Amino acid sequence: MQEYFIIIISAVLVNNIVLSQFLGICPFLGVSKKLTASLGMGGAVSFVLVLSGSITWLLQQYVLNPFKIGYMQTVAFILVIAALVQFVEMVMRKFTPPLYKALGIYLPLITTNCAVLGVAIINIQKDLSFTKALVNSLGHSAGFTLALVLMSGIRERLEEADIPESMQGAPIALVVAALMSMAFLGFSGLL
Amino acid sequence: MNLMQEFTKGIIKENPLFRLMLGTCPALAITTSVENGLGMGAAFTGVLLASNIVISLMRSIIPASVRIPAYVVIIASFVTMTDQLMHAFTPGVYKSLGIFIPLIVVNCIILGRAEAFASRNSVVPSIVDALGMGLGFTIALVMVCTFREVLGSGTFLGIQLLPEGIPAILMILPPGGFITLGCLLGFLNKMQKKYAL
Amino acid sequence: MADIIKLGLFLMLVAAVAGLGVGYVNNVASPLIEKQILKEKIDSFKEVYPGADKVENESAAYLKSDADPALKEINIAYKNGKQSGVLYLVQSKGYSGLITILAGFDISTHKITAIKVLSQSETPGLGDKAKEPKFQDRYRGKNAATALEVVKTEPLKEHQIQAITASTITSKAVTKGVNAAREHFGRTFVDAKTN
Amino acid sequence: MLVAVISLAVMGGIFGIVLGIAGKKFAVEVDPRVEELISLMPGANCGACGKAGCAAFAEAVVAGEANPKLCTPGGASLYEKIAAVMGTDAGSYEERKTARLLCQGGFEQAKMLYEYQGVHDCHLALANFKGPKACNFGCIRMGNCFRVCPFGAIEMGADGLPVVDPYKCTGCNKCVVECPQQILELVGVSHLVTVRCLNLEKGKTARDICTTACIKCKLCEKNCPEDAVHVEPRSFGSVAVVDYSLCTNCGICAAKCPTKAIQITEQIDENVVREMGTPEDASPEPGCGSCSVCAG
Repeated sequence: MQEYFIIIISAVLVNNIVLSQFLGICPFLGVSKKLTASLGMGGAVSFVLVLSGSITWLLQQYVLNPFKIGYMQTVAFILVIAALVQFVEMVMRKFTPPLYKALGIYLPLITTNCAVLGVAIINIQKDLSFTKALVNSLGHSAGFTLALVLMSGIRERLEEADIPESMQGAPIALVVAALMSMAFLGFSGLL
Repeated sequence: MNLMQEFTKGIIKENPLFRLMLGTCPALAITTSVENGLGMGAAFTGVLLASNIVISLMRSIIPASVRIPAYVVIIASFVTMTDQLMHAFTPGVYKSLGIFIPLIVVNCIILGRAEAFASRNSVVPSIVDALGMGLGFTIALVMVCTFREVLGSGTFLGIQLLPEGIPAILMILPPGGFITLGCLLGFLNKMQKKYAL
Repeated sequence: MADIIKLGLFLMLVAAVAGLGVGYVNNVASPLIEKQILKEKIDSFKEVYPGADKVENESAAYLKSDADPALKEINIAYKNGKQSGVLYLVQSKGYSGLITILAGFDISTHKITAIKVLSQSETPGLGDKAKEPKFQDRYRGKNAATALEVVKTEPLKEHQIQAITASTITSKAVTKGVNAAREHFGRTFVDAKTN
Repeated sequence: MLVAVISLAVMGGIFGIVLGIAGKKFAVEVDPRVEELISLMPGANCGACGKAGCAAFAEAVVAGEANPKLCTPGGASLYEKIAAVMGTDAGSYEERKTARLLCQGGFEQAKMLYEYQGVHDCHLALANFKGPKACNFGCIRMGNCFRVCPFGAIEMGADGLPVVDPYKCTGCNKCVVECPQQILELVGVSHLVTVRCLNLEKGKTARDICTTACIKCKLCEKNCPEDAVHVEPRSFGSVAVVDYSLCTNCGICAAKCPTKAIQITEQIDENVVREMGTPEDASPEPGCGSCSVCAG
C-alpha cells in the first residue's frame, strides 16, 4: 500500500505533470480563465488519462511486447487516446452542452495534450505493474486538475487586479504559472 | 486567397506560439539553448509540411466523426517514420535532433493546423501555411531560446558570453521558461498596440 | 448501421496504411540502426578503454544472476591475448528516466580508465550536461577500491566527484551506476587476483 | 512487419466502430433554424433581450420562449427576418427605444446651492440636500449614467449634462435604472417632442431656480392641436407631459413654450448601420457589452 501512496504523492506534488514536467501547458493556459471550465477540463482530462493509462498499458503488455513491435508504441498510443477523446467529446456534447461549449477547441486538443501521452509513456518507461500504472495515471490526473484549478482561482482574481494593458490575459497567466512552478520546485526534495 | 499573405500570417499575425498560444509544451521544455530551438523548429516544420499535404489531399474522403483519430494517426506515423529514417540515414543530424522528434507528436500546432486549415483548403495553400507556421514557430522558439540561454547559461550558440558566475540557473529551470515566454508576450502586445502589426 | 461499418472500415484502412508505412520504414531502417548502435558501442569502447585489440561481450560468464540488476553487460578487453580491461554497461535511474553508462576499468592498475554516458533523457541544458566530457573526466583515474561520493563543492578527497551544477540527482545517478560496476570489478577481478 | 499492420488495422477498426455507435447513440439534433438565426443576429451579444448572447437568444426564439422583438439592436429589420425564418407573421412591432435626458439645467441655466467637492457619484451627491443644484428634481451631473452605460452611448456634455447618442444607445435600460433622480427615460425613436424638465415646483419658484424649467403656464396645453400635452398633477406639484400616442411631432408646443422646456430631437436615420460602440475596456469577452442583464 505504501508504494501507491508514494506514487500518488510524487505524481501530484513532486513531479507535477504541468508545473515541473512541462506537459499539458496548452489547455492549462487556454482553459483556466473560469473555474467551472477548468473543473470540466480537469474532469475530462482525468477520465481520458486514467482510461488511456490502463488501455495503453494493456496494449503494450499483450500486443506490442509479444510481437516485438515496440516502434509502433507512439502511433498505437495516440490512436487509443484520440478515440477516447472523441468518445468523451460526444458524451459531453450530449449530456453537458454548456461545459462542452465552455471548453470549445480545447476538448479535441486533449488528444495532442502532452500530459495524456506523457503519462502513458511514463507508465511504460518506469515499467510499473498494471495497478501501479493505474494509480500513477490517477495521481497525474489529480495533479493536472489541481494545477488547473489553482490557476483558474488565481486568474479569476486577476480580472480585478489592475495589470498593465499589454500584460493582461496570457502573459500574466504565464508569469503566475512561473511562480507556481517555483513553488512546486519546493516539493522536489520530498521524495 | 493570395499565398504570400498566407505565408506571412504564420509569422506575425497568427504566430502559433505568440498569437495562438499553441505548442507551448515543447517550446518551454527545449528552449534552453538556441541550437535546440533551431533543431526543434526544423524537425517540426518537416513533419507539419508532410502531414498538412497528406491531410489536405485526403480532406474530402475523411468522414467527419472520425476525423481526429484519422489526423492523429497520420501525424504520429509521419513522426515515427521521420524518426527512424533520420536515425538510420543521417546519424549526425539525428544526434542533435533525435530527442525532439518524439516530442513533436504531442505538439498541439500540427493537429490545430490540420483541423483548422489543412482539412478545409487545397494542397498548395496548405503547403504555404505549413511553411509559414513552421518558420513562425522556429523564429518564436529562437527568440525564447536566446533569452533563456544568454540569461541562464551565459552562452549563445555555445559561445561563452557572460563570465561563469553570473548566469541565473533559474532561467533554464521550468519557471524560467514560463517567465521568458510571459514577458516576451507582454512585450509583443505592447509593440502590437504601438505599431498595430 | 451501414455508416457505422463505413466508419469502422475507414479508420481500419487509415490505421492499416499507417501501420504499413511505419512497418516498412522500420524494416528498412532497423538493421541500419543496429549497425549504428554497434558502431557507437565500438567507438565508445575505444574511447573508454583505448588500445584494446578486441573486446568480447562476456556477460554470460561474469554476469551471474545474483549480480546487481543495474549491470547490463560485462565486456572484457584483451591486449595481445591477455585480459587487460573490463568494460561495464550499467543503467541507473536519473531525474527523468534511465541513464546508460559505460565504465572502463584497468585490471592491472585497478583504476577507472574512463566513463561515458551512452544514453540519457535528462532535462535538456541541465541533466544532459552529464554527457559532456567536462563531467565524465572527473571519474578518470579514480581508484576502484573506494566507493565514489558526490559533493556539491570542490572535491577534497580523492574519491569525491563534483556534481553538475543544478542537477545533483543526475550526478548521483551516474555515480551510483559507476559504483555498482566498481563493486563488481572489485569482487570478481581484483580479489580473484590478490588471494 | 505484417503483425504491425494487422494489429493497427484491428485497433483502427474497433475504434471506428465504437465511435460510429457512440455517434449514433449520442447524436444531438441541432435545429438548422438556430444556425440561420445566429447568422442573422447583429452579434453584439449585448444581452438587451435578456439572454446570454445572440446564440442563446436564437435558441430561445426557435424554442418559442423569447419574443423576437426583444432584440433592440436588431430593430425592425431583424424582426422581419426572424419572422420570415420562423414562418410567423411580422405583426405589430414595438418601436426601438433610446434613453433621453429630461433636464436642461446646465452650468448657466440652473442656480447652484453650494459647490459640491465630494465623491463624484449621483447617489452620494443626492444625499447632501438633494445635490448641489437648487432644483431638487434635475440631473445632478455626477455621471453615474455615463459610467454605467456598457455601450459608450452616453458622453458628459460641455455643460455637465450627459448627452445620449441615439445611434449607440440600445435601450438596455441600465442608465434609467441607475439614475437616482429617475431623470432619464426610454422614449421611442419616432417621438421627437419631449418635455425636458421634471421640476414640480410652482411656476414662480421654478423660474428663478432654472431658466429652462417648466413654469406650468399651460401655453403648450392650450395650443396643442391634438390635445397631446397636459400639465399633469404629480406628488409635490405638476409638470407638462406629452402623451406619445396622440403627439404628431408638429412642434407647436415647443415653439410656444416661453422657457424652451419642450425640445424637439432630430429624427435618427434608420438605415444608418448601427455600429455598436462597445468601449474597449468594457469586458474581456469580445462583443459582450457586459451589461450583466444575462447574469440575472
